[in-house]
Amino acid sequence: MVTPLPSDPAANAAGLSREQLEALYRWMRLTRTLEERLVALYRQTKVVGGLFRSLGQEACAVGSAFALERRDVLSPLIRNLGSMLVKGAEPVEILRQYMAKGDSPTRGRELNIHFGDVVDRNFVGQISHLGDMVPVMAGVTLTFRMRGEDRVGLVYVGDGATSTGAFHEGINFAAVQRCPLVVVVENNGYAYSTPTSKQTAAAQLVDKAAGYGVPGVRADGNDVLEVHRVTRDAVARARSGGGVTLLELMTYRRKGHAEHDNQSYVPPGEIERWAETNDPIDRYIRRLTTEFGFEPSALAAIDAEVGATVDAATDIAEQSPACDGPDALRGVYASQAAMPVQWYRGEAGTAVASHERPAGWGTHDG
Amino acid sequence: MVTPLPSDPAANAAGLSREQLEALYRWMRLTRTLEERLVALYRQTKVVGGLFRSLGQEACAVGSAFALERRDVLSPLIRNLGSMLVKGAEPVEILRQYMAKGDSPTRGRELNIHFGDVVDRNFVGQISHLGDMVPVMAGVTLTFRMRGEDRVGLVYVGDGATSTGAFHEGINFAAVQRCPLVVVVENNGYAYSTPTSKQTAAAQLVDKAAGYGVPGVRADGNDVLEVHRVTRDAVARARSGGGVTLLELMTYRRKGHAEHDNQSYVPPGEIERWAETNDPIDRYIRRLTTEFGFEPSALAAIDAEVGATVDAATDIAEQSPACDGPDALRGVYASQAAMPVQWYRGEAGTAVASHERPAGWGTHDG
Amino acid sequence: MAEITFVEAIREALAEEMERDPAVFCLGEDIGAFGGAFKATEGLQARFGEQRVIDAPISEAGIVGAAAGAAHYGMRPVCEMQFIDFISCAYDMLTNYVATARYRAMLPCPIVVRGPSGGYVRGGPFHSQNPEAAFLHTPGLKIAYPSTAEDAKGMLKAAIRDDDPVLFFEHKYLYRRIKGTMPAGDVIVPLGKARTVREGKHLSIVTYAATVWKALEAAEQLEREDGLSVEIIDLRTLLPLDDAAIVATVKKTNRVLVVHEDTMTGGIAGEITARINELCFEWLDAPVRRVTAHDVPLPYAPPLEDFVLPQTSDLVRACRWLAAY
Amino acid sequence: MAEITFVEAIREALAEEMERDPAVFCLGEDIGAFGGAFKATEGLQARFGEQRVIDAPISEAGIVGAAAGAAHYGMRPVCEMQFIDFISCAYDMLTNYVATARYRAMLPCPIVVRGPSGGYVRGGPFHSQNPEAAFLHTPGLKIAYPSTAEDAKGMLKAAIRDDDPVLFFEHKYLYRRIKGTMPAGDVIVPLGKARTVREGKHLSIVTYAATVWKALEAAEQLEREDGLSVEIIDLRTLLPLDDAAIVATVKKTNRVLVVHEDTMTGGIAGEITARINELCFEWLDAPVRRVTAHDVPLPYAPPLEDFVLPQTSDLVRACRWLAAY
Ligand SMILES: Cc1ncc(C[n+]2csc(CCOP(=O)(O)OP(=O)(O)O)c2C)c(N)n1
Ligand SMILES: Cc1ncc(C[n+]2csc(CCOP(=O)(O)OP(=O)(O)O)c2C)c(N)n1
Ligand SMILES: [Mg+2]
Ligand SMILES: [Mg+2]
Repeated sequence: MVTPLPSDPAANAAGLSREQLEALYRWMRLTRTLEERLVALYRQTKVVGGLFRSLGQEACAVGSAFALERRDVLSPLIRNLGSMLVKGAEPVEILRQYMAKGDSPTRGRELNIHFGDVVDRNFVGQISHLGDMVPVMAGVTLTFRMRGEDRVGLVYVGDGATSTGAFHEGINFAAVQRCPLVVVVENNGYAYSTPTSKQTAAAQLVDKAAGYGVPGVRADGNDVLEVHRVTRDAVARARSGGGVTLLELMTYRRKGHAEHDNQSYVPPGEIERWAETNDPIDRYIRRLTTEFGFEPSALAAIDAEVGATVDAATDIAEQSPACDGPDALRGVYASQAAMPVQWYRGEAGTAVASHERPAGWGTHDG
Repeated sequence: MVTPLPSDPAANAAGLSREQLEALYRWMRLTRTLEERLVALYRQTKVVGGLFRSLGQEACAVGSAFALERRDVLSPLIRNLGSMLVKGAEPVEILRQYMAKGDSPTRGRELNIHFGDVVDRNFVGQISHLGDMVPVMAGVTLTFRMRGEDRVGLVYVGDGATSTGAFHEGINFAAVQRCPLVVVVENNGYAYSTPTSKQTAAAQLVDKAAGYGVPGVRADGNDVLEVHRVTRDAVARARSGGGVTLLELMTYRRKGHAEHDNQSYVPPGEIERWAETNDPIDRYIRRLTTEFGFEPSALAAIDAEVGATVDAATDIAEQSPACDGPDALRGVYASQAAMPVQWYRGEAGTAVASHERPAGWGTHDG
Repeated sequence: MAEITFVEAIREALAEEMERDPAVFCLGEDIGAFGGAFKATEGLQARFGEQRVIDAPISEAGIVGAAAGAAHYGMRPVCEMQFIDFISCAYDMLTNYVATARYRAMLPCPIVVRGPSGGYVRGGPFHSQNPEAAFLHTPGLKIAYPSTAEDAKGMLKAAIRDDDPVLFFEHKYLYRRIKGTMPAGDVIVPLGKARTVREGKHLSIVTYAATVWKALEAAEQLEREDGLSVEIIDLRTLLPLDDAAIVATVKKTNRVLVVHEDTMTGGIAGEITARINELCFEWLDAPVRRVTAHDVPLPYAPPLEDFVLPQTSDLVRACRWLAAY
Repeated sequence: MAEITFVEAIREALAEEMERDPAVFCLGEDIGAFGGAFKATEGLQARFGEQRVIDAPISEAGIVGAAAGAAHYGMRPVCEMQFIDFISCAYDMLTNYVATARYRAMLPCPIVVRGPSGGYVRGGPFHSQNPEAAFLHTPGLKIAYPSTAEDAKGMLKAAIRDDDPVLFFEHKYLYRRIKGTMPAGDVIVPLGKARTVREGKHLSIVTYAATVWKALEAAEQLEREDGLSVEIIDLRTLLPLDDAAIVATVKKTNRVLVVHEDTMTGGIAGEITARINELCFEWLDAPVRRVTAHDVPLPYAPPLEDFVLPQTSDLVRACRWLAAY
């Protein structure tokens, strides 16, 4: 049998230890297995709202987030479930969130993977409005620069989101302020039904870098080691005061925009081609077993372990309580325990009785 | 004496006839003389609101607008008074507008040169919010493309306005749709007090072109013939279906952002240097007299003529009536002659009397 | 004539107007071959071509600005916001450029900005919004918010032909739940006119959009259980408001409940209450009361959304309160 | 203590808060060496450095978004809009990202967005706006709009220390016209509390910002000419509204005029009228009436602006109407 590599990073081409190489595989596998579990729950109508997949894009999220330290801040989008796992999000949190449980990270306020943790694990809860996270991350990283903290930020945008004004204002602001920020454009070929060619006339999205005066790098988004390498370099540049880098990761969205989307707009054969010849996990397995001397059995063991993790998390999440209506009125303002409940809730009689009137009411000529 | 050039365009380096060369001079001179007149009126407090100058930038506005046909559409900003003159705006309109007269183009609704004419002369009334005119002009030119009309559009943005989301969304939209639009970035070194280096980290604003997949050209904005040449080429490209071109015209704002601004933030000597060595009118006079055989006397005659025009326009504008208050309620909606006047205007007594009450009012127990 | 759904009524209006007037065209995200997130434009690109049904980049300000420019030069653009929540990205363009165009520069700007709005669908805070209040205080705009399939079609046709910019909100909860039979021929439902949904004599509910249907449920229950006769006014157009219709119902029943799905503070009910106060104060036998969403961003989990949004039972309780006052 | 102007009071508040708390910093266009279009931040960059007084590119959404991100990580950013009219470019960021941050994701977002607002200065439609109504219906935001130099300073300090996002509007007509004597020491004027400007018994004017001063002129004239005693309430904070103060004055005088400079339809007066109606309807001896700007974009020519905006004479006539009712 092939002798396992030593844990010395220098010891292999990727500059990663065996544990790190293994971790990258585990995160990608966990991402895919967890999303497949979500599909099952979705079919059982246990998922509330839409379901978004990153099938075939796992390497972008995992490889890039893996280049961050725990203190660094990540801003994920709907296709970046894998990056959140790498940053410490628990499968059970994601399952509870998708099932709108009362103990989900947002207590049922927000959908799918719209949640974060800026206290410990450092990833920011996204909003739906595309592009808005870029200025926000400019501000997060401006803070680190101002306070002289050795921390960087990474924000994802899709090919479609590069068309938004918010993306433009945010990356320009960060570039001028030399914020320690990595902007990852995850180019998966489509924005909902719109191909990238209708989103921009640019030959490649990385061509935008020069216009912001930042270095731009385009990489194969389905090669997790390549993704990790270019992100690691960009993170190092940011950490050393080099400011913003724009990365364009080339990948492909194999599922619809959301689970309901039948992808009627996709040219025949395109999806199948990517699935057969360019699946990031298949490609990584080949490299692990050929270049890095991993035993297929070792990977199979990880798959089993991941499956067990997801099973366990699902059991727990399914037990979670539903949300409690009145909790909806809590947490709008820091200063206020809860919003007052509307006047007509409760008994009409009491409401009438409790309505204030002048002493002389009834005789009083209003 | 030097024999005058024939009117044959081919006959000189600029590819312009003597009449055209003369016209360029006249427009620049008229721009400067008119603005100087406005300064005089401003000092006499006859101008209502701020006064914006284009001193030292006249070549950008005049040279670029001169490349348009009457049917083409121009979108000027506050520094582009000269371009509006070229497109047919009358000095008296500008004077009335600045003096908030009742017969000004906007009937006193808008300030300075915020007015337009989309029926005949084809320039669009700008709003203050920077960047917004770019999407608007994308739509104007999209229309021409859709209807197969042989018309193009030209929109100006300042160096500062390139930071706005609206600029980004507008030029990207126009580029993808291959709209016949020329986007002119007039880089005068400052956005109010902010130098271009704090507006963008890009080496040059024209570097943004590649990010939108459009050709970009940078030119000397104080050489009116150079400005005209690059704009003419961009207009030709647009007219022949080549889509958007991004032009960056390098110039310098010699006056403050507005008349009140003392330019304390400008490095000593900078303004003087530009005034002495790089005034667009001085430079053009040199070329006209040396390269194109114009007599100084011929130019002096134009100056006198321009002075007389501005004097006459000022006399007329000063006679113009002030605005009439109630007219303010007209023209918000197409369907409505005027907004109703507020209830309390007019006599209190009548207002009370005219207030409707139930028949039994007074006894009625409300 | 066969019944069609609310969203089909929207599609019919678009198709008929594009057929009638070559200046009408559609602009939005994923509205072309895909037919839009809710299929409102399905089939239109195949029928009218890529030039008249344009897939735009993700740029709401760009889309609305481009529509304005086209409108200045004789076109009649209809913009789709994929969800109306994203109209906030075009807020500057709509309130500053579009709404003022005619007034400040005599620029014609006949555009329609339409899209799916509203909650009761577990859409969460960014796919459930009711933005009408944000635009109510912008002179120059018109705001339409129909509750029936017939009105959806007739009012959208009116909006497209209107010479002023119109925001046209389509409640996504109604898209497939509500059906209607379209009148034959080219029928317009004029903007600015409210509709009496139900005659009544004891009290009035003034509302619009999805809550019109909750008002109907409440009215029927109150008729059955309390013998109360409730009148329901569907405002249909929110800017301009139909003061005459509001005043008429107040003078008739002397008790008014204003209902909307949007949050209370700063919601449109405030404006309506003020107008009632100004125009027919002396006819009021009880204070004008409001039933609305609670003042929180709309949460997504079913128990939370149900708690925050006005329900039929809330209308019933509020009406009993008014009747007992 | 010497008197200082309204804008100097703003500057003092910024300087004192930056002095007190290193997490406070300013972000905006031309606010650095130049000190801002109205000199509100003059001298601050020289004193606190380029890191804490940052000249931003022209990107209001970028500025507000960056402030939010900084606030998540412990900073207390104060954003300047060069004119408050440009806050519309950050409308999406404010209403969708900032306002919901705490609720949807437990994200602290203590930012202040401040800037010169309001008319009476010949600024035209894009340099005179009053945007409060556009944000009133956004749960999660607070809105402050002071009328005196003392309140400007004390409330801005309160806003900067507030754990929620605060929109802070500074009326540019008051910047140099209004002076005040600042109390010694670190004095906070809490948000959410109205101020009784003038006691009265015959009727009440409820208003805020620049029109507080017109109300005072009107009250004095009415006292002189009609012997009317007019009470004036300065709301100071518009979100949350001080219901208790509003109700108290209604119960005292039974006649209320709500006044604001913003346009009428969809303006804040509607919400106030609705609340009065709900909370103390039976105390009203006359309908609540509104004096506001006419519903048009604010024109720039003096005769037009004067006609559109509420003037002291309008308040006088409206008060006489209410008194005579
Ligand atoms: C400002 C804005 N406009 C529209 C939408 C609706 N929308 C949600 S996802 C999406 C497509 C996004 O495409 P892309 O940025 O390429 O990301 P991907 O889904 O491919 O990962 C659109 C248009 C939105 N969320 N925000
Ligand atoms: C969206 C927006 N933000 C802020 C302003 C205020 N403002 C008016 S002009 C100006 C500077 C513009 O600089 P630039 O674009 O370079 O044009 P220039 O004045 O140099 O011609 C600023 C910040 C504005 N008009 N619009
Ligand atoms: Mg994509
Ligand atoms: Mg400039």
